Amino acid sequence: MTRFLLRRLFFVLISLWVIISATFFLMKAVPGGPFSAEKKVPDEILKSLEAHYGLDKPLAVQYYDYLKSVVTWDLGPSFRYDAETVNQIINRTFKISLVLGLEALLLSIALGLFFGVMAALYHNKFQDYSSMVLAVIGMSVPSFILAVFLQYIFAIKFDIFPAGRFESPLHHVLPALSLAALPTAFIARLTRSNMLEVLQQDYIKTARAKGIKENAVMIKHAIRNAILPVVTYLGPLTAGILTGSFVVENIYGIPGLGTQFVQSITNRDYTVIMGTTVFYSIILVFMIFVVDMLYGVIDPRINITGDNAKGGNANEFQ
Amino acid sequence: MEKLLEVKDLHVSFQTYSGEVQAVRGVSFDVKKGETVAIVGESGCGKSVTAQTIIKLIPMPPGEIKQGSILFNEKEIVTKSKKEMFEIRGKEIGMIFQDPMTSLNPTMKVGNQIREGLIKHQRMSPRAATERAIELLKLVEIPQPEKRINQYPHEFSGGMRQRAMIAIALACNPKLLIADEPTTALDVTIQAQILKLMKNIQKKMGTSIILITHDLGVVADLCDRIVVMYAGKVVEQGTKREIFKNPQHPYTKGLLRSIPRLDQEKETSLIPIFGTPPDLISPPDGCGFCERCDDAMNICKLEDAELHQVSETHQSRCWLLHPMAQGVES
Amino acid sequence: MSSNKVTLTPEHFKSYEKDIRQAEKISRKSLNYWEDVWIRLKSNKIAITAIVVLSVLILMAIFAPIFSSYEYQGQVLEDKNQPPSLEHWFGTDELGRDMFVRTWYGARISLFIGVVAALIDLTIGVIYGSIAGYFGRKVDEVMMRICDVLYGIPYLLVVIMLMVVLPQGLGTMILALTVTGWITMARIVRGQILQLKEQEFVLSARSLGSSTKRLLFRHLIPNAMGPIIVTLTLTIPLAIFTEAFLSFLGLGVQAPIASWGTMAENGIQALRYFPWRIFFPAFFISLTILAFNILGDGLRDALDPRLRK
Amino acid sequence: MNEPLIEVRNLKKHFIVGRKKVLKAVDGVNFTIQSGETLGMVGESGCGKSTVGRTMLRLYEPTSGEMIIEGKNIYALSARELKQKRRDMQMIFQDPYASLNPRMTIRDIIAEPLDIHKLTSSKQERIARVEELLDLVGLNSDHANRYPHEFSGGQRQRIGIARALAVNPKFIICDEPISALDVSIQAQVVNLLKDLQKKLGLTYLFIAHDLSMVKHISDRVVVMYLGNIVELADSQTLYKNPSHPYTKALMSAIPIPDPDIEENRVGTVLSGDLPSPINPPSGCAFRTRCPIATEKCAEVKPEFQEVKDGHWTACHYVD
Repeated sequence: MTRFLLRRLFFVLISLWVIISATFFLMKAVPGGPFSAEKKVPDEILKSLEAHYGLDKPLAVQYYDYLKSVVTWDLGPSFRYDAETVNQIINRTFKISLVLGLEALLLSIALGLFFGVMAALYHNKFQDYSSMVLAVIGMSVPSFILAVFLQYIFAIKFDIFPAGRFESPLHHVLPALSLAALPTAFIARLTRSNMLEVLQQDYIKTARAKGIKENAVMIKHAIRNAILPVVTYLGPLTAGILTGSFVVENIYGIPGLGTQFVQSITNRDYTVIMGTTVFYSIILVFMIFVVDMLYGVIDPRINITGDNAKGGNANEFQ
Repeated sequence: MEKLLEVKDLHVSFQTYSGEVQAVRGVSFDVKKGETVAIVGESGCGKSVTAQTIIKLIPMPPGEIKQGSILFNEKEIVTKSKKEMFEIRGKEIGMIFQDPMTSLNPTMKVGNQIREGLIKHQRMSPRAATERAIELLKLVEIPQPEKRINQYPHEFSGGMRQRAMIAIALACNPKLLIADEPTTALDVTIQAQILKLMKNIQKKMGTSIILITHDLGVVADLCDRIVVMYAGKVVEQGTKREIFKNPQHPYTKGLLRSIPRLDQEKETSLIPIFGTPPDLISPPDGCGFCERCDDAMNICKLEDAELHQVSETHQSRCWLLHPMAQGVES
Repeated sequence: MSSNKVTLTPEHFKSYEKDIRQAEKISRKSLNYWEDVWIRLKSNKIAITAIVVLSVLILMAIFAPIFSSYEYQGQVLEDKNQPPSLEHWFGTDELGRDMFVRTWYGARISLFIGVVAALIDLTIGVIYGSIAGYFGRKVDEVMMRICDVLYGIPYLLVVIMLMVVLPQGLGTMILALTVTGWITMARIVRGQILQLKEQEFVLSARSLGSSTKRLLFRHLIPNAMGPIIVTLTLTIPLAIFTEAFLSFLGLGVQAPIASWGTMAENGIQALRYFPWRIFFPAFFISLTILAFNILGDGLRDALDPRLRK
Repeated sequence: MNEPLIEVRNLKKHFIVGRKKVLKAVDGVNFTIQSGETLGMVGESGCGKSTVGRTMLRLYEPTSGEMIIEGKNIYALSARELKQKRRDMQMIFQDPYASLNPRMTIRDIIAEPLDIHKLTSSKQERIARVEELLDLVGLNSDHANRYPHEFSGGQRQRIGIARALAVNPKFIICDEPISALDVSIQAQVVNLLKDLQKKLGLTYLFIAHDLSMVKHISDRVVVMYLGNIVELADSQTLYKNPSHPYTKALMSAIPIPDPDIEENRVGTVLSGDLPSPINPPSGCAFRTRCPIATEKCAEVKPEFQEVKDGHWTACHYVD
């Protein structure tokens, strides 16, 4: 178990190292450097600026400094706002994004499982068709379009919900819905197809042959086995919600990390872009790691010590 | 002896994309108390469908009981509601399936899978159910049952899983046990273990058993009577000795001739049955075996024969037994 | 059940002559795999609708700009922000450009990006996946670890980084979309090949001494085609979506070129007063993705061997 | 005795599973097959019998050992020589559904060996040869343009046989060719194999888990257990006078379709399951289930020795 954990952790770190390095070298490759973007800056100021940000040192040293700063979690100052460091920006804004993200996450899991199970239980009936029509539409309308339209209809036209900002619970409804739509659709479809597959299995027949009630068959035997694979989707799900928040936060004017990220892109605020990207990657990579672990815990068949529990047929191993 | 189960003129069909498959076309047989009846036939002959229809486990739709009756303890099963079936399944009739690898829920402890039926049907307390589960595992000769009830199916070998399945099926002392090819997926040495176990249990508990199999060898020891099915119909039935020693239907005869026996001299050649069974989407008007039968007559193509009484216990569905078939040049 | 339908005569009890050869005869019409798939797909009305919708979109993207009297970059400032009318079917934008012709011109860009990115993903993915799957063991181990590492990197972030750094343009967009986009395809192909490799027909071909080329192109890849096509139909909408998303962040193709994404981004600013400016691009983005998703689903069902009878 | 056609010497095939775990699927087997003979090979699932077959044809690379056909060691051949040699040895597979490529027509499937080895020079010749082969296995040549899924299990198995015959092999490994077929169809295939053997002078290695069928078709039989051969004898001797306790148990586990014999038979039912080949028991692999095992069996692996003329057993306590 420990060995498997360490092995996985090792790959997680490699993934992170790749993205951190890629971020660094890509930023270095920007033609003209970070200060040449818009205004003309006098040479001596540019020099002192570069010295201030350590840009005059050799690349290898810069890379080393950068890696060190990531490890010590000191992401340096913002290029654009002298008042704040990247750490401060992340601390300030991530709290808001976290709340919104968790809301969307829980909403999509709850709704997705509900619609998925319903669709499977009423396979080829009205409930199935309507859930799946909703799900395909949910998968096809990009979150930013959905966000814009929800805002237009419910805030501008009918004024039911506020159009922007993130204060009272009412402010949370539209952005959370816009963010949750796509993952909800995904989970619903995944759950449905898993349920339909599980319902074909022999052990469901065994359960039925025991004479236990259909509800018990569904809850104790079918749903549990069907939602196991949904757990594996939690990694990509988090990714979807995080990246979705770039635009949704923007549209609703929510002062979260997503908005900050988009702003830093527009401003070409390189340290913030780098810091935020690294931060996002860490969250995501660890989310995938957690999902792996979680799966090992909830599915008794997966023996995460890395031992192969199967014996017998040699052909399986070739 | 009293009849425990009586199946009369059962017809079961399935709706598929290509049309209606008439899987079971008028099957009648009965099972007496304490008796073991084998249903023998090759894949697609309707034997499993017949068995699963008895406890209404076939999915409906696409499955449908077209006509016929299933009397269990003199009560009609065909007309029973879903709710009433919950009181029969597991409690009155237990069932074992073919593949022990897939028949147990992989994410539920074996003990819990056994306890489920006990808690439901016998209103046992969880603790009493645990004790009974241990007892049942002992009954099916699983060593260290106290430890085993807390394990998951993947920690069991194939043979052990099938034992656990038997324990589940027998949990509530059912009057009838339906075993659908219980040893087909197992190795011969394990098959021998399971067959011996079933025989012992039957002696101990007096449960009636319907054993479904394609292997005539399996049947020779365990069963009292044999029902031979072909293309959705019963073509012959009788006591074990009648079927093995005095088969009347050409299919039964062919089957016995086409399987090698360990005790045979090597030179005895096998006589194969030619061709393949008919497609049950458009079953033939006549005898389903007609196209493969060496003794087929013109009538066989036109119309299927009735079951002819060979002896009190022995029936065969073949025109050769018709009085008019005697003495006609072949 | 007791009365016979025919009156029995001795003639009925004469031996029945049959042709053994006849017993082996197969009467059903012979269909190969793809004909079979097509028949099943044809019976799926929704999938056929999706195909029709996609064909119309593609035809319009090709021909509408050619036959329109407006040009996509033609500005008529006095006609700005016009609602849809007979003259301008989809209205005009803030520079008085005709939205109808711009929408179909944008379709060209969006569809082009989607299709090209998906084809590149397909090529890389199939090559990479089949090498990993075919050679297995060490090679597979190393190649899949690389995939794992890359997979751990969030797709959109990579794309955003590249778009930030590289000069904006169609080429950059496609490069950004494909730089890690091929991994899904590679994994699917590899999984298929690993599975097929152990199938007895492949062993049989090997026991006959067939070459690697023959194994791959006669046996492995043709049998993996189903999942490959399904993945392809699901990669195209992802690329279209990502392109729109990037345009929305201001990282899309540069003016005067217009894609649906840049048009939508442009429209948002005017949402409150000129909602049609976002409606048309948004509608067509969603419709295209929807059609591809439905087609993908339909193909998956049609290709699923479990549904075969 | 003349030179055997096939000689397998100390063949081992180990698979590496997981971290540093070795699955000894085949752990040193020796046997020979005479020209024109059928050697049967039985054992329960996981005993390594299929791996023996596949390794013999070099579908799996052997861990060690030799496989000699007509004096040539297959494992020592270059890729080019091997390809040439593959024409002499062919295989018939177990699963009639998986052994034919679903995307190819029957004609292309049967002609594949001809194409690979460039055995036909013209299209007409190719068509004629396929027809001839279909005829040989009793199939209607009108069906050459159809696809495998349109055929029944027995028919597919015959297609597989036709494909194997296309290169005029001397030696065919039949890897459980009838296990997946219905009882009434099995005899069709077995009889066809026997007829072809007579007609074409073929040599078979017939692998199956069904001892009664193996005994029926084979001249001599090899019994395998956990990667080792435990007994080898001609089929009558094996049945009448088995010497290894596993063979005896196997024999008594097989039900005979005759109630009189079956009811009066007192067989030994083996207890327990097959141990894992990843971690096999020390000494004699069978000792954990053997009714007569002693301490010696745990310590010393029994030699595979000739107890009588042509009858070999690996047991310390042969009577």
